[in-house]
Amino acid sequence: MTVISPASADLKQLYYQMLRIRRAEEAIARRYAEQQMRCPTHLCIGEEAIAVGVCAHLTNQDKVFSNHRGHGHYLAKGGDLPRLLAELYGFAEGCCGGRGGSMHLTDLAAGFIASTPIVGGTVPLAAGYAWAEQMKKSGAAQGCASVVVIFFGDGCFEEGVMHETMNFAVLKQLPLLFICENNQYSVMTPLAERQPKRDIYKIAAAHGLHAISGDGNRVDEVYSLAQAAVNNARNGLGPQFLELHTHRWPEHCGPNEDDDLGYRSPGELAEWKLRCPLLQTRQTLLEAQLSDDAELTQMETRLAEEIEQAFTWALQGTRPTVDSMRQHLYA
Amino acid sequence: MTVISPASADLKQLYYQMLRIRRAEEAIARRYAEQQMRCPTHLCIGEEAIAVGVCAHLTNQDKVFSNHRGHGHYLAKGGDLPRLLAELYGFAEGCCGGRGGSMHLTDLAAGFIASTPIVGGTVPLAAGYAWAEQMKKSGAAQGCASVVVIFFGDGCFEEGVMHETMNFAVLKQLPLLFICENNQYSVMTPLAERQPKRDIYKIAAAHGLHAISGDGNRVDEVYSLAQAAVNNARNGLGPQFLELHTHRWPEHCGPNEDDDLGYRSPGELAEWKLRCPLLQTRQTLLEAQLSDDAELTQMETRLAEEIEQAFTWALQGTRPTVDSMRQHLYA
Amino acid sequence: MHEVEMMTYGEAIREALDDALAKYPEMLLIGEGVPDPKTIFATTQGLREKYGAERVLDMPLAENGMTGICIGAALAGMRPVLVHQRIDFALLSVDQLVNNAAKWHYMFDGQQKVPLVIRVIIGRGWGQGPQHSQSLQGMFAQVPGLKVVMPTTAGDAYHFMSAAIADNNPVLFIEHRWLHHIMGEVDKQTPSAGLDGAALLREGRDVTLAAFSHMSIEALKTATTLAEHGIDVEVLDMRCVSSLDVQRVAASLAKTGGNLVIADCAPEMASIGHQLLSKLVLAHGHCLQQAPRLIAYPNHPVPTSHFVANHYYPGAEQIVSAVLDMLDRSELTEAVIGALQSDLPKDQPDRSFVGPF
Amino acid sequence: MHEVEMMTYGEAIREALDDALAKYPEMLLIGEGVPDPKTIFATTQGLREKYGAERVLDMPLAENGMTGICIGAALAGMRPVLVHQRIDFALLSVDQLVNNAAKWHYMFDGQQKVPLVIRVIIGRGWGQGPQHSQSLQGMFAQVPGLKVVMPTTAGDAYHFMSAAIADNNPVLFIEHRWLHHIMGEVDKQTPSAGLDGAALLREGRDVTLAAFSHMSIEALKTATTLAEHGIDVEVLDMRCVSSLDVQRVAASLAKTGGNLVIADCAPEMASIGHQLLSKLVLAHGHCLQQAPRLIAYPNHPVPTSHFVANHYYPGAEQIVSAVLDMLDRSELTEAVIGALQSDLPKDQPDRSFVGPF
Ligand SMILES: Cc1ncc(C[n+]2csc(CCOP(=O)(O)OP(=O)(O)O)c2C)c(N)n1
Ligand SMILES: Cc1ncc(C[n+]2csc(CCOP(=O)(O)OP(=O)(O)O)c2C)c(N)n1
Ligand SMILES: [Mg+2]
Ligand SMILES: [Mg+2]
Repeated sequence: MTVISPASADLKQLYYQMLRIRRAEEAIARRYAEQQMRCPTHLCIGEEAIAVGVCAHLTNQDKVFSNHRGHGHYLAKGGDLPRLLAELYGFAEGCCGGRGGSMHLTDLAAGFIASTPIVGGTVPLAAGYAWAEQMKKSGAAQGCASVVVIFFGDGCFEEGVMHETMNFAVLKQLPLLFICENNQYSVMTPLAERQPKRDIYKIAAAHGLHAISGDGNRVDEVYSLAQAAVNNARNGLGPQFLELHTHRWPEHCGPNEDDDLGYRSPGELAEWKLRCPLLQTRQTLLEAQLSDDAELTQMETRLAEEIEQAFTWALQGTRPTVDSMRQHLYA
Repeated sequence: MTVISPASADLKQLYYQMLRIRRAEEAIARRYAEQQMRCPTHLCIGEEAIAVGVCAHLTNQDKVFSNHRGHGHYLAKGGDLPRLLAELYGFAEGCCGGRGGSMHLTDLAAGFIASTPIVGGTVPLAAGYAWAEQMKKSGAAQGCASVVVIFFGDGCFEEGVMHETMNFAVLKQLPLLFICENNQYSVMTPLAERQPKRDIYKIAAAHGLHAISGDGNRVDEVYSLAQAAVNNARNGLGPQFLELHTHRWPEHCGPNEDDDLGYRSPGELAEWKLRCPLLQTRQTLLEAQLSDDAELTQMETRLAEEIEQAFTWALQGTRPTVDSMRQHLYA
Repeated sequence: MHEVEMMTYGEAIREALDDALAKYPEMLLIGEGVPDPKTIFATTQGLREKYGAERVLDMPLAENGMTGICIGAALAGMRPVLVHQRIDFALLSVDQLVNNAAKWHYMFDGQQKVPLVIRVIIGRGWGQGPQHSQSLQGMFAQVPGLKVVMPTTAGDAYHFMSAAIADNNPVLFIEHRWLHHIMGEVDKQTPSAGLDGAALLREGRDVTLAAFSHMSIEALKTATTLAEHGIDVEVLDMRCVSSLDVQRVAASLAKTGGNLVIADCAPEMASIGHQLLSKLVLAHGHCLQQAPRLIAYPNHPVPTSHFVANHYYPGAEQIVSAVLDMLDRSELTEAVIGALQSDLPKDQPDRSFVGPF
Repeated sequence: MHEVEMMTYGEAIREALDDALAKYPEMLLIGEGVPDPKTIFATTQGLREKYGAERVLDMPLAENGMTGICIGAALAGMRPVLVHQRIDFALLSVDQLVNNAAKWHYMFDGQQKVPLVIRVIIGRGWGQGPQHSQSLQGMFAQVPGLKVVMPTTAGDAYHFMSAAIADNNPVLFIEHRWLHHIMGEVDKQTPSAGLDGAALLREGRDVTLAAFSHMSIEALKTATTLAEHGIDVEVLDMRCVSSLDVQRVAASLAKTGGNLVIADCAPEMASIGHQLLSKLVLAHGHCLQQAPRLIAYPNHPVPTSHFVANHYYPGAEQIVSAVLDMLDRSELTEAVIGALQSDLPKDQPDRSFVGPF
């Protein structure tokens, strides 16, 4: 397929967003060792292009649902960084009041509805949300004003609820984007132990979704695939499915590398690192003279400051009280 | 596709098997009004060709799993008729000791493992059974000696467990046949309210199954599609999927007609009745002079006697005792 | 002046749905068979015609996914009412009910809410068998964040359904199929009791009978017959199973001298009656005069055969025996049970209820 | 002569799996992560290498389907052991567990059987949060046909796992993550106790402490410290939750004068402790000296934040308070609790247990 490249300014912006996620997660990984972020944390380092390339097309009216590996989706959708960090520390100022930790994020103002860690759990919720949006808008002349995006992994695709949700989404022609982040692993289990050799997106296509696959490590490709998909969904053409190939660098859960465990093929991680989404984009930016070392350094400085400030703010958080723990069982 | 017709003798046998199911179910429907078969009963009148055309290729070593609409599958697989009837009456001599009624059938000697009424409930069980058979046989030179068949409806295909089971079946290349009886209704709800316009079997194909669709009301077509599928499964070519189009004549549950309820399109049932699997086969038999009126009448007589005797035997059944009710909670 | 209407339990549910659809434009009514010609035992009759196919609709056979979809719609501001013709089918959706619906408001710190009603029917009778007639109130009543009610009277059916739809939390609304045809008074104007508290179905001095759902009907039958023998039973309908009204039972016991019989329509090991009794003992140690009784089903699945299924279900007779035994009046048992005898097969709630259903 | 080995609870499980794989050629060990480098907290370590990838294997993320597939394999003569790293994931498979596995033998009149073990782990600690640290023993223990055990000691872990695999029925084997590292004696030669009965962990005269799973460890801690103050607590481990050993508790109460404290690791409304207490009262009306106590978690999900999660979980301190209050010795509470104090963060069972996990 022809890849319509993002405009130059856009590409720089995409790079910046990816870099922001990368640096934020690196900082989280660094500080995780202090044993103060006491919750399971799944980093998306190496996979930033997907969240960024997709969310670039979303407005505040559009909604995102996510999974256990949600930091990137949250940040790309405009979720508040300091409140994410406060959440990791378990403070009352966290985006979830400290109740959720890394695996339960929300920022309603940004349109990031929720991430939760039961694999597949948010998939039908996203469809239900899209259905409600569609009903609210029904009668509108030009398809749907807002679209909903659900991010999930290749492992999640094995859950029956995927199939149930795709069927309903196509039946109702929902303004919904399914974004499958295929990083070939579910925890440490490779795809070949879980799924036969065939394409995930083709199952979605057989369900009647507009489905396509692409390189999830090229933000320009993700950007243009997502652009078409978001436009389709917005214009009432029904649910869209992107299968994007990528690779997670750190361990499944936690701040460390784990290539020594030997569950990845030898050289696999190293090869994927060469295909780093940031590296590739930086090369393009420099080669096409869309940016230069000075500007890139400036970006780093700006981000380092933002992240440092975010941590400072987060670490000043207050402990939720024991009394508060009892609140909000019922609305 | 080219339809390899069954040999003449086979066709007559197929007709006889279909007729047997038809007459047995008609007799059940007649007697149901007496209010002595006190259990929900789903008849398969109009759909007999599928059970018969598929089971014609199965040996006693092959296994069948079925659903709420299981009489035809049970009889076609060689299940005991008198014990089916005793089961409907709730007698201890029933194939399930009276514990299951119409919706829970079993005849282990015949290789009919089980039918149960939670839609989708038996689908993964069939795969698990096939997996076990495959493991037992592993090391055998020529694929699998025995195959497992799961019968289910178009409604069942909507359940997530279908997707989970297909994935595993392809992953392990199980000797398993998925037979989808697409009668376009789930209870009284037409397909269009439940699924988008796309082919069921193509979703199975996208999963990596050998999948094909056909006319479920032509027993010769079912026979030849099933022959290929059973051979494939037996020869280790992995799971097979047949989507067979058909139509149920009586009400969803119960002995009566219900065309007056108006949930079928006008004329829909009448049209399907013209495509009666028995009628079509009888025509072929007569036109090709494979049989004649005398022989057909003889079949009727023989079946009427068999069914009458089966009812007589069943009605002499004994009531399960209250004490017996407590048995067999644990093995 | 209040207008009190007589209607069946099933009609009361239909009325409540109708009124709520009129009141809440964001309400949806969805489920397998909701708009089909049989309209969930006539409880959704006419509603599609009145409110349109967008709001009153059928659904694919996908209980877990559709529950999640309804949760998502609820998060976006809708009020879905999801119907399962058998409570057994809700077992396919425990993931979404327990992991998401029940926890969502809490785990997102009160920022989001899930106004969702799940209507489920206990399908006793006519050979429904092991997989189509389970009683699962005990299982669902122990999930923090999920409200579980099982109203017994037509009046409560109306008001509880109305309150459940108005509620901003997930509510599991459990109907017993044998209640559907029973007539009762519905006073729409009386403000809904909310989703709390036991109901006093009959006052009495001698024994406290705390009963659940259809067993409350059996308890009332018992009480009426026992009254003819001078025995005065108080019947409490424990309609809110996830917030048992222990206080009310204790108050009753203070009057009846600590004689307690609990009657639940569930296997003993699955009975929420255990929780009731335990809470009572924990909170009111010395409220019991003598060993209480729990009347419940045997601890195995319901066999299909009506010959034995009829013996599976305890009813008024077992309640009578327990009450009389407790009062040391067992000499009356035969006479009272004789008076309760009916020639109706035990797999039908009334004559109009014939197979198949 | 018996050889008694010391090993951790987790090692005992690994041993039992290893021995069973050797004994039953039809046994399968399957689950997400079973053969991965972390091998389910090392409980499946080396087993794939020893018994091959056909019998020791990973699986797709499809809890309900895979449970059904294991049931089907069991029907065909295999003995699958299916592992979920968190009990929460088993909620996706309630349909297959309850509608099929638990009922199959019964509903097919004893003609077929389902020898299936489901191993599940309660995942307390390190911010596992609302969806990854539920305690669901009460929910599963009320399903007729499903055996549910939650052994506490290494010895029971070994023998119960062995017995569960040998059993021809579905068995839910519940592990608490905080038991895995605890050492205990395993005497393989002593014939397995089967899957029945409470275990006497400590004899005593003053109070009966009936505890579940990890709470039995807390109970033992309490008992040891209280003993120093002359208070003699009997600790019963109620390890078989679907067949509570009420008799054993009653016998203990006869000795301790009817002083009962129950300690469960579950929210109060989900506690199987209610069933224990209720059964006791139903069967042995007057066995209680005074109002018993139930120590359980609060009725809401576990928040992730360790600042509050630490206060969510009751432990030895709450048990001490209850025991002393019951014995009218509250003046000792401060001293005893002081002695129990540890500086270990409450979201870690021991120092070696650090995040993430
Ligand atoms: C229902 C359920 N089963 C299992 C798990 C344990 N688990 C957490 S993340 C994960 C892997 C999911 O893989 P994938 O969807 O590919 O996402 P990835 O982690 O690769 O981004 C698993 C198995 C879970 N959280 N929920
Ligand atoms: C899980 C579940 N949901 C709903 C039902 C109620 N039900 C029984 S049969 C049936 C229709 C199934 O349709 P299909 O699979 O097409 O089979 P058919 O009846 O058409 O042969 C339904 C919805 C059920 N038994 N189980
Ligand atoms: Mg993955
Ligand atoms: Mg159908």
